[in-house]
Amino acid sequence: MATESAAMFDTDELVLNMGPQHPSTHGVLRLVLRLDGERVKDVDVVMGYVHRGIEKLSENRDWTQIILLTDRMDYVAAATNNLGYCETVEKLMEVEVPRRARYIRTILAELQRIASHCLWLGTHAMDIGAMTVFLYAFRERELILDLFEEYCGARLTYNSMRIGGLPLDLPSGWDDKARAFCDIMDSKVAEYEELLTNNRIWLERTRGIGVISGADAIALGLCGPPLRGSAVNRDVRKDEPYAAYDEFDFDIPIGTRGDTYDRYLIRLEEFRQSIRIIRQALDGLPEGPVMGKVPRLLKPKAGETYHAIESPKGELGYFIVSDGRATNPYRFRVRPPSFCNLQGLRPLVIGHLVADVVALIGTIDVVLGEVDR
Amino acid sequence: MEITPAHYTVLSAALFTIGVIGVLVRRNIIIIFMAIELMLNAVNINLVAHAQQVENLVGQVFVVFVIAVAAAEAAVGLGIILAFYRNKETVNIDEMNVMRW
Amino acid sequence: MAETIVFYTLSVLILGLAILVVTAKNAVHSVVALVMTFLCVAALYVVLEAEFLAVIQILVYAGGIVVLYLFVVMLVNLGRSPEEHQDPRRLSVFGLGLAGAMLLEVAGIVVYSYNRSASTVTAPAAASPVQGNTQELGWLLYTDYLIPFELASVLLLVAMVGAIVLAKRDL
Amino acid sequence: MLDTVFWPLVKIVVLLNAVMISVTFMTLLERKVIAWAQSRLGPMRVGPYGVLQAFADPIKLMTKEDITPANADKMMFTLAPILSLVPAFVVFAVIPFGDDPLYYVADINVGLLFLISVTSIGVYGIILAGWASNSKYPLLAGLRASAQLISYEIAVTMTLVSVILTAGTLSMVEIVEAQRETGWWIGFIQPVAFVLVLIGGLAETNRAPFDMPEAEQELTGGFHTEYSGMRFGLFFLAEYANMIVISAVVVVLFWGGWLRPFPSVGALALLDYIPSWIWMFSKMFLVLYLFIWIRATLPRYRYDQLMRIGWKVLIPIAIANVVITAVVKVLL
Repeated sequence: MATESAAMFDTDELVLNMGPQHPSTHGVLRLVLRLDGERVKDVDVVMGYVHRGIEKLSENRDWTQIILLTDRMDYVAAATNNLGYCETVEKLMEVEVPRRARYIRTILAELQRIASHCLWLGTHAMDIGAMTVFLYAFRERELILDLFEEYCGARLTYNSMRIGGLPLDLPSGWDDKARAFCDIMDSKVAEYEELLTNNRIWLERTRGIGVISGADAIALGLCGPPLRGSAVNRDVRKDEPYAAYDEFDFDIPIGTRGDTYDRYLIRLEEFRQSIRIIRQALDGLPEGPVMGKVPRLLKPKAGETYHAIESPKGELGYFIVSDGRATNPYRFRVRPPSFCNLQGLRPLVIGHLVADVVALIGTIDVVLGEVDR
Repeated sequence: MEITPAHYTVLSAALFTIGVIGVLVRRNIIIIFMAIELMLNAVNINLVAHAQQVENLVGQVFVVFVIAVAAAEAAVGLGIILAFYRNKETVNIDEMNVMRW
Repeated sequence: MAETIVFYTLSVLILGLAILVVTAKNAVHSVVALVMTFLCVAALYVVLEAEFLAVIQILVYAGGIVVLYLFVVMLVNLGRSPEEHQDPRRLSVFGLGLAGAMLLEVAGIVVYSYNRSASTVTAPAAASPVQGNTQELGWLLYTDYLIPFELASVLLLVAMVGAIVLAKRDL
Repeated sequence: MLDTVFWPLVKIVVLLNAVMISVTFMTLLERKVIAWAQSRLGPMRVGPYGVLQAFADPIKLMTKEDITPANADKMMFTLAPILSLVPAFVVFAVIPFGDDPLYYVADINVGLLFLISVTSIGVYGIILAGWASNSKYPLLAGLRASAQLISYEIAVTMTLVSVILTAGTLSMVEIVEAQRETGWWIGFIQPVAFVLVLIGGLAETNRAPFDMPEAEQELTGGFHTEYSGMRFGLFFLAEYANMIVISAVVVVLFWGGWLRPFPSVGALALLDYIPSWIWMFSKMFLVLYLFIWIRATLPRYRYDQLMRIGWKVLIPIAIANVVITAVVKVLL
């Protein structure tokens, strides 16, 4: 009784439920925080609120139908999801994708990266209280969505790729619009930097917050900008090139301290590198078909394969098993970067203040649709 | 009817008595502290009223000191209450019957 | 006339709220009643031409000390009311009686002395070279009462240090 | 009777209504200015350029259901918005909006102290709202708010001491008169104090970048999370009224109140034909615009950083400023 009442009367610990309807958990993440004053002593990350069973559903769809399910995982970066899935199946079936299709895929994936980072920057800055950046970033994201709409008709769930290539060629004049967008984006990135990079409050809120060492980051299985922020040089685009990345010049930004500010700088630099890639791809866009030779009825031979791409959030991997008889996968499994990065939240958050929790959820850039699938 | 210092003295006495009742009857130490503040205020009313009557501001000077002492008392007293509460999980004056724990 | 109305209104408010302070079940209600009491006392000071004290009363008492009380009441989040545990040796009725007796005594003295006092005591204020309530008060504080004033500041410093030492968990 | 009761009452009624209306338009101004800063239009639907939005919002708030949570402390829950609103409105009594007694309700000899002390009562509304809601986010916000307001009150009051030393009076009207006599706005004599009061004012009115007690992204709206309808509206009314008070204080203390720029330069005497209250209001507008601008630009400080700035930066500077002012005053 004595110990029980001691626990009951412990004035120092406050259990705070953050989410699933909290405005800063980027969807429906729930954190059960144990607070000492405002300092986080422990946190339970509860997820699964938007679990739709995409992996299981996929085992009952035929190979092409799955593409539109992948749209719904990371719903703010649908094109990279499509790309990862299509390339995995192509690898399984050993299909050759035409060079023009690979170029266009790269352009779409990089545009998607900019769009996703715009959303991240806006919400991250909003979480820390800079609301103007949010609207600026969404203004530019709108331009990308317009480009996608012109290409495939959809603004969010694109369903923009097919196994063996692309469903559509670029509309005429699209490449000029994309070039114009690159020019706009260049100046806008400078604008974001002006608002945040040297802002004292921004520095105080992000520098030294959520520091994680390279070794810890690897141990936790982090990927993407959170991993590179901790000075680990790992980017699937360089290490295991896919699409047409081996034909372009670009740099992978690496952080030094592994804090929130470094991860912010890395993503801002990725804006620039993405623009660089898009420009090169647009200039060198080869002529030719956009669809490879693919049978009408897809039925890969029995076997399994894993293929990863660098999505805006990190390493997005697909593991697919085909039994060679059915027109659907035998096993379909996704390695979502948001899910893996979310595992790093607990060590990042402990010891920080409540206000930092929202900043740290922002810095690892999770999309709950992808975490829960 | 004119208001004389006697009126203020009676008001002050009544307020002081309420404070005394609070101290003697309540068992929540925080409320006892508040009752003490009431008593201090009762005294202040008296001082100010008579300072006005004798047209000498010394009474008001005293009130300034009383307020300063009250602030000091509140700070230390509440600090003690908090420290006590951390150890015994109670603010009941009847349970504060040892000088150490 | 106006002063009479104001005095009686304020007196009723002060006493009513003071009773609320000592009788309220919930400590937070007590604190709020206490704030109101102090504000009414401040209004009484204005009636007594002590504007500076009225403002100090609000600033220090209502705006400072009572916030501290509220803070502590909120921190000391009680699972059970302290009134549940009663010391059998405690004589509350006796205390009540004692307080009543004291009120009677004070009232008796006041009435007695009021009936007697014809001596209009006017110890003329030490001639201060300044005019106005605030200025005169300041003058007194910094001339005749300079040492008590400085001592009060030392007292406050000591209290500050003491409060920090007490409240800090691991020093 | 007419002079002591009737006219002051009329003035009070007019002033309260003016404050209410200016607060509603203040919300519109804020939305518009922030919208322009963010390259959008802001409210455009109600009336031409959305000007009637100022009335649509209060009407919406008044007609909404007023919910009291089941486990809230009903009395305190109702009292809290009132407690935060009343002080915000009371202090308007001592603010002089023009050179004529017509433009202010009262000129009391401890005006500035009165203003500081009454605004310090406003903290009860916030703490009690947080406590009475019986919910964790509002409670955290209430604790934050009380700590924040008390700390910054000390800093601001300390700073005002140096202003009082410079002006030599506590009366708001006489502070302006003192600036007319010297011909210098105190803002030029006390630039440090000006900046400190501006920062402290932002913190005391819970404005960005110090809007910890109501940070939407951290505490889901803070102390007024559980409030709805007009009781929520009262909190907003109080917040914006407080902003207007702070702007008026800054103008009176540092920008010469109703005086024209460079009151001692005879060549600008032409400007005296502009009524004094226009000067006052246009200066207040500038300060309010500055507040909104800051909100549109800056991220939010963290709670511990805020406290650190208050205690380790503002208060020491304020004290140093008081000492320097006193020394200079004695030497001159």
